Amino acid sequence: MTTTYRYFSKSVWLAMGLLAIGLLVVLPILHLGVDKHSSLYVSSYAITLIGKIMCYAILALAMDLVWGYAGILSLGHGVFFALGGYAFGMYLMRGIGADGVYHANVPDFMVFLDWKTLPWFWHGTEHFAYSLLLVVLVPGLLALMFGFFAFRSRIKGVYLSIITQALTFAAMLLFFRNETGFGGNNGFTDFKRVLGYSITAPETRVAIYMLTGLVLLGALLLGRYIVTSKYGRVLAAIRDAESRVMFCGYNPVSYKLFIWTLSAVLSGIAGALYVPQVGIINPSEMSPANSIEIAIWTAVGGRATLIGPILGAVLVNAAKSYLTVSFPDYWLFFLGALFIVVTLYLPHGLMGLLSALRRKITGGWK
Amino acid sequence: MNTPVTENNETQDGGALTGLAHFVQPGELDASHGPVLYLDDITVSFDGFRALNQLSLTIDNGELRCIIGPNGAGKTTMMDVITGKTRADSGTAFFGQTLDLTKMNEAKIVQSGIGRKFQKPTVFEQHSVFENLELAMQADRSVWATLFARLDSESRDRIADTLKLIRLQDSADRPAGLLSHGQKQWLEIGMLLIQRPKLLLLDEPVAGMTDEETDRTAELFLSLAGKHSLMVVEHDMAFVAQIAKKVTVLHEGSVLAEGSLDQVQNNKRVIEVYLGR
Amino acid sequence: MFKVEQINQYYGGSHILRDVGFTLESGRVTCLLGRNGVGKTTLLKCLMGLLPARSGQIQFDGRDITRLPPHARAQLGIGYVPQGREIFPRLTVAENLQMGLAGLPAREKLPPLIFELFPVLKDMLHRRGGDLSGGQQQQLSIGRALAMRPKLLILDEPTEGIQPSIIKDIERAIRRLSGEGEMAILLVEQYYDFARDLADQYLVMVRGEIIKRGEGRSMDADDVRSYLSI
Amino acid sequence: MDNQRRKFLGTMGAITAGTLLAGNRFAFAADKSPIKVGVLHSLSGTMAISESALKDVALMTFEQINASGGVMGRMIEPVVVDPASNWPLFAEKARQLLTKDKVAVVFGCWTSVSRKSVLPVFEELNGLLFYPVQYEGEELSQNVFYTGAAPNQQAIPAVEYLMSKDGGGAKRFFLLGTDYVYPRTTNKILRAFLKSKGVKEADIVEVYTPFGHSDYQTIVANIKKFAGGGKTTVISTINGDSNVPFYKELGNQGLKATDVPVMAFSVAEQELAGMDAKPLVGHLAAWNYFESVKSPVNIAFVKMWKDYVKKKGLKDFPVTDDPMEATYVGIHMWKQAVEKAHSDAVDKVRIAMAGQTFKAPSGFTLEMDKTNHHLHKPVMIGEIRADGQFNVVWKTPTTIRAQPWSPYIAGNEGKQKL
Amino acid sequence: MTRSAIYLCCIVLALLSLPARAALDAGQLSKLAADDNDAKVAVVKYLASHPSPEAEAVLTAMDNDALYQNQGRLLIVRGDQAIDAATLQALGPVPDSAESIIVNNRLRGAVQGALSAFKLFSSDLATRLKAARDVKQDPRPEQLPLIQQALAKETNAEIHQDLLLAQASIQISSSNEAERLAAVKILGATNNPEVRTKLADMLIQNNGQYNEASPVVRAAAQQALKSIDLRISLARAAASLFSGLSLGSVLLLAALGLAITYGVMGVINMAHGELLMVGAYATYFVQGWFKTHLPQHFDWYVLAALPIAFLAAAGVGMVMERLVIRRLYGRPLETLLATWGISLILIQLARVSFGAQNVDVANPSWLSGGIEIIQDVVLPWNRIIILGFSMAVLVFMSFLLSRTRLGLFMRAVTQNRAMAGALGVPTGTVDTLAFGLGAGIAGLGGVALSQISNVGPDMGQGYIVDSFMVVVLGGVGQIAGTVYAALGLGIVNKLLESWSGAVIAKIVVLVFIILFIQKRPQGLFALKGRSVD
Repeated sequence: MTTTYRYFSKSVWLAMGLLAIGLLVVLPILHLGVDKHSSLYVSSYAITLIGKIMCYAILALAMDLVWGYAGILSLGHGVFFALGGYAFGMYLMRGIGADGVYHANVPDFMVFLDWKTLPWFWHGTEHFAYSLLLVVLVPGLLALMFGFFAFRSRIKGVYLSIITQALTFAAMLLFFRNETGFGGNNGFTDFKRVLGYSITAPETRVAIYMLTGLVLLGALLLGRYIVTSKYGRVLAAIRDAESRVMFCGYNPVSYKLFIWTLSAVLSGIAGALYVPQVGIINPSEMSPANSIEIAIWTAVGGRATLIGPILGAVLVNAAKSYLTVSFPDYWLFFLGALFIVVTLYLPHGLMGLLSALRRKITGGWK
Repeated sequence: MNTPVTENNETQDGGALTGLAHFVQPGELDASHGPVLYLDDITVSFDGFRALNQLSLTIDNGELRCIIGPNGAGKTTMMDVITGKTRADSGTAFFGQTLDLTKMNEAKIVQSGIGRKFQKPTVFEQHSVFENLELAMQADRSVWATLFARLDSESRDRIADTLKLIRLQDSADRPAGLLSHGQKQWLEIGMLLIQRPKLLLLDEPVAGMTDEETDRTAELFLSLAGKHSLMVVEHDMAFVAQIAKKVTVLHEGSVLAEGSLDQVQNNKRVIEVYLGR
Repeated sequence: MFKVEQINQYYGGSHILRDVGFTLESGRVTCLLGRNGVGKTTLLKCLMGLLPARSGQIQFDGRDITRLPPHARAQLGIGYVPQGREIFPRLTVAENLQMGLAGLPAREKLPPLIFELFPVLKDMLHRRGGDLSGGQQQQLSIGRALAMRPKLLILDEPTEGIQPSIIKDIERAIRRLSGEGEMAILLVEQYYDFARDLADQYLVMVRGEIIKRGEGRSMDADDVRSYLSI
Repeated sequence: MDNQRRKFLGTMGAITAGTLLAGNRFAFAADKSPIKVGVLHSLSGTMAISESALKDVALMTFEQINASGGVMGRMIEPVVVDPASNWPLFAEKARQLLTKDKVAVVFGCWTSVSRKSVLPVFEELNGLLFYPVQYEGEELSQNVFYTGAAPNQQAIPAVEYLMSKDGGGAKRFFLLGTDYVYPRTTNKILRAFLKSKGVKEADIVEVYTPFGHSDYQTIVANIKKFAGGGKTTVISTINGDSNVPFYKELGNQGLKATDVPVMAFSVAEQELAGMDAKPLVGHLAAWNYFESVKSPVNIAFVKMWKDYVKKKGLKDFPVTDDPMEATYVGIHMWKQAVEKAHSDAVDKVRIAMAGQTFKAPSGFTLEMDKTNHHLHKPVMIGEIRADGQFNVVWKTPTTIRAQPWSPYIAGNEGKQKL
Repeated sequence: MTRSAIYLCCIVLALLSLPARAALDAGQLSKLAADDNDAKVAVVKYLASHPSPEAEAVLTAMDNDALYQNQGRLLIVRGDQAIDAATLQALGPVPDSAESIIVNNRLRGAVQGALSAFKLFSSDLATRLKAARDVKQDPRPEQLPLIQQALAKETNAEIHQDLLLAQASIQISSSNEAERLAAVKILGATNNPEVRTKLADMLIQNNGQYNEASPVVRAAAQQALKSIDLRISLARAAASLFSGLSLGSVLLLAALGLAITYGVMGVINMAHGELLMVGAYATYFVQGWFKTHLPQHFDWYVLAALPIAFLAAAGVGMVMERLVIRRLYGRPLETLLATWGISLILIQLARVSFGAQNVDVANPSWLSGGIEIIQDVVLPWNRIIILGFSMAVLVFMSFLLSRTRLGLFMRAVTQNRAMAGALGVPTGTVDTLAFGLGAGIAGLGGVALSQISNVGPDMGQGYIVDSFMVVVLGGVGQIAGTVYAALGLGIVNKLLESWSGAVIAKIVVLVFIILFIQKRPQGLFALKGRSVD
């Protein structure tokens, strides 16, 4: 692999622009403005599927920032994603109001538990702005605390990966408990409305979908800004030669902490966008297996490329959607083989493959 | 060293007022009086093995000092102690008269003005030569500052000057990983210089260089002496002879001999260690 | 019986070994002299296969071994006493010696010669290698190499950091081994007197090149010492 | 790809059939295209253990129906998807089945959370889901038919049995479950019910374990301790894999069914086939069907499943159980409803479903309630036999109407209808 | 139990000594065929009061689900032959229309009570002892006359003591104060929790009235309670320590293989759990083979499974090492992802070849049941043996590591790979074998897990996080650390569980590990020295 990628070439910008227009303008129009029986009609299935995959893409991008650029492999990013989802899910739950099956003032699952009033951490969640704040703050603070201790103790590499796994596993067990106050295994479902609009209305769906697309685009641009800034170069330097960076006078702890926290916040936002689109958030999002899968999307696409992880998230999830229908008994074989093949033969992922091909065609790099 | 007693007392507690002439900011180098580096009675052991054994050494402001010694004499460990990578079991280490190195972390030590080149050249291989220098350049090291940092023309000029100095102008945009071994050594030296350190620690700077590169390095070091203090660890005696005014021989973790190259070469104990035994 | 031709080795961009070539004979001690950093250890690593040579050829008993992995070379009978001893610190002395038998069939036992040469090892069989003094480790390292009954013994600075009495032991051992005439010995040294006393032939290395070679007795006359002193 | 081909074949089939039947006097005969139905059960992940047998029993039933002429002469074409025990994926797959594959009906789900996940999708797109597993109730949807038991068709009769003389006259109740909604709700209902029967608060204990819990040493010891205080019974809503370590621990710590019987709501023949039943003899389960029921319908049903498993070389256990029966019944009732409505349109089928009856393997004729989308089912208590089957030791004389909204939960009065 | 029933029993007992007995009353027996459980219980009581070979045969048949009815006639089925229950005459093959008589728990309790009372008169000492134990543990008032009868005849001191306790357990509810006092005085030696409850009940005040009116009896009850409580609490403490150790031994078995592959070789093997699974399925396979080929030696299948499971898992591990892991040495994070892929494939492979459901792995008889340290505090055999087994595996592993040539090579390679190579060790082969050893030990762990937990495609997933925690906590490369970490975590987990419940215990343990590693990144047993990073 050569040096830092050029972010990005003109043709990439063009392709990205076209794709963004296609996804953010054309598809919504085809969904809302075209007759259901027309061959041009884009179904709600496609919209929610693409919307969901875009959330995963944001998550993969967040993973890429820490793994690709800072060399920190997190096997617990699911916890940040889920916390963001839960924070926004609380707002959506409150939005159900008394339309739940018990017509109670508290969410239905609290009725099961005989809770008459909301626990303290639910206060204020009926406000949209406050829940948005939680979406950012909760994953951010958890990441900040965890990162502070971990990076200060100079835990890195595999050790860090394993304790992030323990973190998400512990969080999953905690949220599975019904007494924790987040609906236990069932989590949050049956949302009715967001900001007063019905959540199943096509317009609302498209709005959330477009918002997701914009956030993805924004995250990509933010990521590009960060990795091309001096900060990004310091970060990559930490990844490649941490002690040299220290002897250049930088304190790696705060550098790692910043990108780690930012990545957690991005994951949280992805989670918040994910929940209204898939209609459920439950603790299994925090299972270690889910978090490992995020790393796989990133690896498949190509680390430290920004575009790669997005590509990886899209491809793996699209393949999953396709294979679970066409080869339900065998898709795990595909997925498993993909992990192995990518790590063995494509250490730089699809982006690495692409640039190798381009080099082959144009003869030599650059 | 002939520093006045009163001042020495002041420095013991981190130093607020040194002498009457000027006020010293805590955390800043004050080498206005005497040695820039002061090691006293440093001992470091690993698993019972004493890598440094009551080592005492001072380096004066602007001095170019060569350190020689057989393998395992403790040269690298000494540098580790100075740069905060290894903590001494006992002993004192001061940078200037106010900065207690044993109480500072690596980044702080570097920021206060000590630069180090490793035995094995370590540059950021994925970054271009230019970026390597940019990262090493003295600047605000906080996260926010780097996030919004823009290269001003003065900095560009400094990088350009340094590139010239280390003769890598033509490779500015190449990834450092593609440089030759000698070029990497040069780049690393450049990365030290651009930090404008008071004291440079150079571990085998000419290892793997061609004769021509070695000569040029010697020239460079001689030109740096005076403005900076240099501590050079080297085995290449021809190179040492080219640059050395004062040579320190380390052996089994402590100073065996110190003096001009001639003095050292004729020192009986040195001969014994190197040849006799 | 051991022939090295035109070995080249690079590290990063720099040329570490430049067309190195020499031959070794059974029953003779060859001393390779040179200061730190001239490429002596790199050369030995090439001979052992720990660092594959970039170009050139290595022959052992008429067989080309340039591409063999280290363990295959060891099994052919090349014993290696590396710089810094490289004792397995958490294995006992006995186990360290057993490791010398690694390339031989499982039934082989330690040759008693080891304990004749270094009786101190016999008393320390159950101590951990890492707990030994430097000199003891050096004897252990040589003993370990002898366990494999080598036809070629390579020693990398066996006197480095060792107290004089043990250096005497090592010197005696090397003399005896070469005297038996079944073994070629390549001794890498910086310690001139020691090398001079043992050498049947010598090689001087500077900057990756062998710049001088000759018979051991002519070392003084050839002013080899000047290449080592500071 | 595959779908394309299927579609093509389907169209070809329809054209051929149409040509053959030209001139047929039945007006609807023109439509002989296959009816697509969805099967939404996890084939991988943690729930595959339970759900994969339901997929196979569904496919078997479709084959049976197709062999006997299909639904109104139309063949059933199953679309099987794998939601991989991943709840958001359930919602995605449901949407795909309804919008892309345009299936007429979906048979699927096992866990409550998977049902909750797909429910908004079915309601939004007006799909039809048949849910075959006993569950906690507290739900009613236009778009779902519940062919498993509501709490009053399983849990409450079971406890009544335990309190009866035959059941051992239990005085103390150890409610043990996996920590999720079904056990929580069930135990809540049971607690209220027990209180109404005069059981003291101190004689009820609720204990929950995490998913996949595998170390029941402490809990079994606590059960023993608790049992010292009088005739005790354990009501287990332990789910899935945890049952094996629980029962093994029970057997090895010498807790016998004659002393402290365990009544399970999630252990059926399929689960027992995966463990050694000998130490479990006498422990109980409450269901609406057992394989050991000796009705002619059941004998045929069991034989059909065994033959099917053999014929297809399936890895499933050749035993039947309650959720499998519920799947089988659900599919047949849907077929009857489609035929009654002369249409597979959801709204028409929904109306036709009301009051549908079917002679089920349980030996009873089950009826789909006219208003609440739940089946009227018999309740049976079985005791585990050494061969992994159940002795039916008690059953209701007639079927019981479901009360999805438990009267033992406050605020549920007058909610039993849609 | 009414007084008249006791009289009836006494009369019946008097009849016991009559030499000749008529066959059982067919009329009585036929009630067993009816659906009325009360009537059935009455029949069992009738049988209990008519000890005879026929009665015993019928009761035994009921206990074994071997009693059938055919058109109102009761049959005992042995194999495919039927015997008339009332007369024990052979009737030839079982008719097709025969239906099993369903024995529910209530009946089974009565049947077993009656049977153990019968056995009190067995001439075989062991049978009598066991019967006396059963009676002591579960005394039923209707057994009292038989117990007293047996007491009068019993010569064995141990049995006598058991019977006295059983008698006292029944008589504690007697209306006769003297009987009660005598009973309470003896009962200090019982461990029966129900008796304990009854004793405690005596001391409870109800509306100012003690449940037990006599202050003498109350004092005795107080005394008895004290000694029971002391003993029970000691036993319980021992049992909970044991359960902690047992959980620890399971963790240890799950983690030991990882201690080699991760701890020693530095390979992050996320498919480790699946190697446990391979071992467990191998056990299942061997069990199946024994069932069909060696049914008479079925109990020993677990022993036969040990080498098979070891080899199967080691084989899978070596293939993994050769095909994948070998190419990824020095790239731990990539290894992690690739082995995760392998784990997915292995899971699905198991699912495709054995089905998605759990498979049935039975405990052989010597792994069933347990040692009862006092009544209701049982240390199960399977756990005791697994505890011992984990220690045996540990010994086996340390033997392999410290006494064999391969072990020597492995240790040398991990300490200094280059030097080991230069001494003639084929390091690549040693890597493969070492990985195979780690995998094989995981396979042995799988055999043990199959005896206490479920065997299914997903079983390995439940252990992977725990195993990593154990190895990391113990310190990488430290087998001793792994042992302490596993046992320590087991005990802490169990202590917490009894205090806060299983879910919280697990969370607290995980959080504790996260915090601990921040404090001591090298684990419990850190390697000190220059080469820390």
